[in-house]
Amino acid sequence: MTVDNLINWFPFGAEWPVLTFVTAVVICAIPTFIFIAVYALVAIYGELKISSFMQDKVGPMGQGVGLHAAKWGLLQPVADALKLILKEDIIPESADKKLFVLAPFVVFVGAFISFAALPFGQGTIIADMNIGVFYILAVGSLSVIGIILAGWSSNNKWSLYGGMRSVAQIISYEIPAGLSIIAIIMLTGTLSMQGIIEYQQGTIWGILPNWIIFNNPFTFIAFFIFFISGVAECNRTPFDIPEAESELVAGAFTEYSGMRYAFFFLSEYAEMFVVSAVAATAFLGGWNSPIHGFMDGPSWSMFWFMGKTMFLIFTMIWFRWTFPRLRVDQLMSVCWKVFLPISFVNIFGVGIWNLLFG
Amino acid sequence: MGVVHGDLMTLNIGPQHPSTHGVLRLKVKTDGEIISEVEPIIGYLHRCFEKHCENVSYEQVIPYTDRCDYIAAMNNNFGYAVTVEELMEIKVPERVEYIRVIVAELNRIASHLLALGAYGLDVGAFTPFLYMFRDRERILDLFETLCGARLLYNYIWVGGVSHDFPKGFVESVYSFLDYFEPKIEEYNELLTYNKIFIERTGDVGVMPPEVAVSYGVTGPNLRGSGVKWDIRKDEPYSIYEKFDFDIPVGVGEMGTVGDCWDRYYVRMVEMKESIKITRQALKGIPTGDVHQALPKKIRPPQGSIYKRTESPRGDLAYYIVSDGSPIPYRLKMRSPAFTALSVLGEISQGWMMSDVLAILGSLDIVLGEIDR
Amino acid sequence: MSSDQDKLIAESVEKALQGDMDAINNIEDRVTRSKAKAALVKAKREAKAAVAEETPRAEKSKAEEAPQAEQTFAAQVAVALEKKFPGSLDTEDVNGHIQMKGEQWYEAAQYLRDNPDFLFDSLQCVTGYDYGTSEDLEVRYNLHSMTHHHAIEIRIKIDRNDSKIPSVEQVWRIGDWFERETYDMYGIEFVGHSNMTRILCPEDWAGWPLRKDYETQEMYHGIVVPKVKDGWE
Amino acid sequence: MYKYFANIWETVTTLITGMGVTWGHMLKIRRDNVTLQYPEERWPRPNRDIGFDFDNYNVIRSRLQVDIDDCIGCLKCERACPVQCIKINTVKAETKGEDLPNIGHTGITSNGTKKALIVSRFDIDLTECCYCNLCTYPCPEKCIYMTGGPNSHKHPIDYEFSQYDRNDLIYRFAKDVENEKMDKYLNPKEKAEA
Repeated sequence: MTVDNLINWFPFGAEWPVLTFVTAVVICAIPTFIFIAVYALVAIYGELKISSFMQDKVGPMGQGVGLHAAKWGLLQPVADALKLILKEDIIPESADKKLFVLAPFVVFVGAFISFAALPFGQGTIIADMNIGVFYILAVGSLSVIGIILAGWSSNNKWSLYGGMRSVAQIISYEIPAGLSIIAIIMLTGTLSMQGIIEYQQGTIWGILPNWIIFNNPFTFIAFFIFFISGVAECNRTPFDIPEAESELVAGAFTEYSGMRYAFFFLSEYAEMFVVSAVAATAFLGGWNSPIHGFMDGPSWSMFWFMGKTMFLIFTMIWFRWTFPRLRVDQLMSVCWKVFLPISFVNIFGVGIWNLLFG
Repeated sequence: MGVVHGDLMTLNIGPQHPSTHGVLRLKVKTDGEIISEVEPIIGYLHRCFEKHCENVSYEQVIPYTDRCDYIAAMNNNFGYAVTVEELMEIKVPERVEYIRVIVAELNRIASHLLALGAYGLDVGAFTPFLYMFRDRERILDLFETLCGARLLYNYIWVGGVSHDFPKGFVESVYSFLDYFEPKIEEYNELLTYNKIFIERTGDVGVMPPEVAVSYGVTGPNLRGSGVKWDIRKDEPYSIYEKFDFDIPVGVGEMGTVGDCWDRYYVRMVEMKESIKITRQALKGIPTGDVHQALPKKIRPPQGSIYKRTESPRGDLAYYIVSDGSPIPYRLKMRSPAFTALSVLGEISQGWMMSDVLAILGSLDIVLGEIDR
Repeated sequence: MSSDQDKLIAESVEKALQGDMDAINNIEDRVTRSKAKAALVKAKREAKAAVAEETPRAEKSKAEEAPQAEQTFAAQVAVALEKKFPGSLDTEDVNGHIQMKGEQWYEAAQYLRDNPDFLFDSLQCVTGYDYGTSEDLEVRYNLHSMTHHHAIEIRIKIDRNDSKIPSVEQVWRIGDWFERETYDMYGIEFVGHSNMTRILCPEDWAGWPLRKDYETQEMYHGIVVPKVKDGWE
Repeated sequence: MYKYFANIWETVTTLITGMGVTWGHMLKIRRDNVTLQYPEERWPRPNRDIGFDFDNYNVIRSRLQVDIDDCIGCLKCERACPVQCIKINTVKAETKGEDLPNIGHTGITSNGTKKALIVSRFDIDLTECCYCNLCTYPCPEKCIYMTGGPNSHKHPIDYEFSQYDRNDLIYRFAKDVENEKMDKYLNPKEKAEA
């Protein structure tokens, strides 16, 4: 299902082009939003449970009456979300009100519109653009604006610190992420998400799936660079310096509460999904089955895509509950002194490899 | 090209802040991320400990000492009891001495576990904190069977202890030690040798030995700077001279001597030494009546005494002046965390925002003891 | 019950007097046990009266011996101080501690820290002390040497109404906070201190809490300071 | 250059070691779990590896409880309290060890001591109590104690006694006698004259 198909399907497409376009977009946007919301609940529940298990506890186990009625605390994220929605919306007296209100939505929009180009399954994509990867990388950095708006408009020193750190961090990590993707594009020769996945069908020597991560040693390294840069772009531990709860209280989001905070929360999880989805698409074969010919085809494609994405999200959660946090300057030196040179070597290496064995 | 000097921003870390370990306020002047001046402002937790002591009798002071350093209340009780006993020239039974050493060393482990765990939290690692709390909880369980309380014990009394060990306590302690010893390896794997942790703490907040001594810093912080000074060894009180144990000192394994990592690691090794002491004490514990030497009425003769003991945070000293009445005329507590915090302004200049909190965490302060 | 109890008490006291304390300790009921112990004390008191005279003497002689070993060191320091700073000692009598005058304290502190014989590089504790409601104040310094592992206590008396003493903040850096604390509690002003402000109490607190003539404020920032709890007297 | 790669190698290996630790704990959660589901499960639970049986307790700290029938009004606990949270008022009884049913006074304690005083007020302010246990040691009749643990045969454990109002935390143990009755007993002659 793509937007293009929808537009063609409408009978009055020719007379009302604008109306048709808007209708088609809204029809796609609403399920996407619902998907993000439901996924966020699942991911929050997963984070609660996984973190608890890693820490020798069992996490939410609501057994009483009311909102915690579900077994194993299944409704805990719902209760959390309800609590956030019902909370009083506080805007600080000295905040820049317009920007303060705007910021969470800017952050969320950045994550939200990335979903338009994610290939959920064989043929299931909202808009199969010919510049898909490029588009996602571009709109993904929109959230920077939102975070610095939040940091600035809160009129709070901690928020300002968080905002500034976040900008420096996200902009820096865009570069190794982008360079790693370039290495992929050199192989696939297309920017389209579906095109990249289709390149990865088949097997290598009949054993390994023909995923780009296994294509050559350089792409193998590129995957890790891309994924770790992605973690940094999501502001997750060990790169959570914009939030850094033990240093900056809650960083850029210190002054936010209730619904607005929920939006930041939502967009953090949405961004995690986007990063994991792009990593799964570009390196792990997207919706391709790991074993060629086994559970293959359009009906299974969504399962494989979600499975791979969720595995990467799990890894992010795993990181978070294992590692300490880096310091600001160390974060930068990891990016500029380690990831960037290796990314350049990767591009060079992929090119040579392609020439010799491609 | 000249250096651009902008205005400095004043930032208040605290009194409500996630990692100030209590109610501490740090008035910080920052130039961007760089800290140019730190001034700790204390007193938010001041409860007039010394004034209280001038109004209650000697045995009633003990619950108040619990509440000074609430993380290591046994050691506080111990120090106070030893001081008053020396003033009154009481000789306590052998068994009491052993019991005191066992509980004090267990509490030292508990206190270090909290310090290390909270330090992990300060640099952003959440899980080690909970692992260490899990094990600390077992020590608190032991103390609960021993004296009913989990945190503020009022266990070590002048001239004895409040209760003898309950049935099966020695075996419980043995089984705890057997359980706990391998866990230290786990902490090391998870946190100590984690490269990110080393990056955050190695070479950060270096405290040279001269500075440490001049600021009166004691305990693991001083030993982290490479000075081998431990009252249990150098000025033994109770029966510490009977036990065989080492004093770990910082050697700068991950950077310079006296950095945060050294201070952290000294505590880690000290837990092993405490286990060693506890095992020896459990082996040699004699039988006897723990209430035998309890004085009927605590009325020390006229005079004054200054006695130091080694609490998990350093030299814990009581200065007691007695006028012969059952109420102390003057009681001053020299708290190790007080001196440790005073050095913060000196060693955190020029470091970054995040480092200041890492340094603060490595000093292992307890605000209850600083403000008293 | 009480007849049983009396019998038990009488039996165990008799046994205890012969040296078997367990007889009393084994009584399970705590009340009976405490009664038995009280009876034992009564019985023992007479027996002890004769013996008691001898023991304190032995203790006293012991107590005298112990300080003497320390006295030699304190006296050494006192002699050295008197030689270097004539007239700096308040009393010649050295009894485990040195009583000094305030005037030359800063120089003396530097001397104590730097002299290779003493090397008191660590200021352990600064204690304020009040002799009574209308008597002198005193500051007591506990010094310690990390090199020689020896310690000394120095006391300096000051007039209550003009409580000034040289600051040793520059000699031992910890003096900074210790002196602020003493100032906070006793109102003793340390001349030469860079930041002589209250440290534990709020800036605008009235009075010096640890002086013996301190009286609690009636009100603090509009909050009544409660003396006695409501309905508790 | 060697140092650069050695550094990266060290980082990767130590991080993976750390991840291995948390992974192991995650898989063994059923065995390793140390938490309890608090309102449903409570702490000393015999079939869990943590905690202890009541029998193993030496002493317990929880809410203070007074068996007022045994109290002889000796004020030892009030004097022992370091925070002055106990308040006792007594009245001299006319005859030692006599029961006074009209004000609910028992003359003889369960240990057989004859009471010379009537306890007209026995208040403990548990907002101030520091649970130091100092008041329970001097009691000659063992009538002030902490609930639960070794004392559970006298009173079951009670450590959750939160209230909405501070005043509800002042526990009044003395017999709840109407003032008139007490007055009548205290000065019957004056009453009669009036």
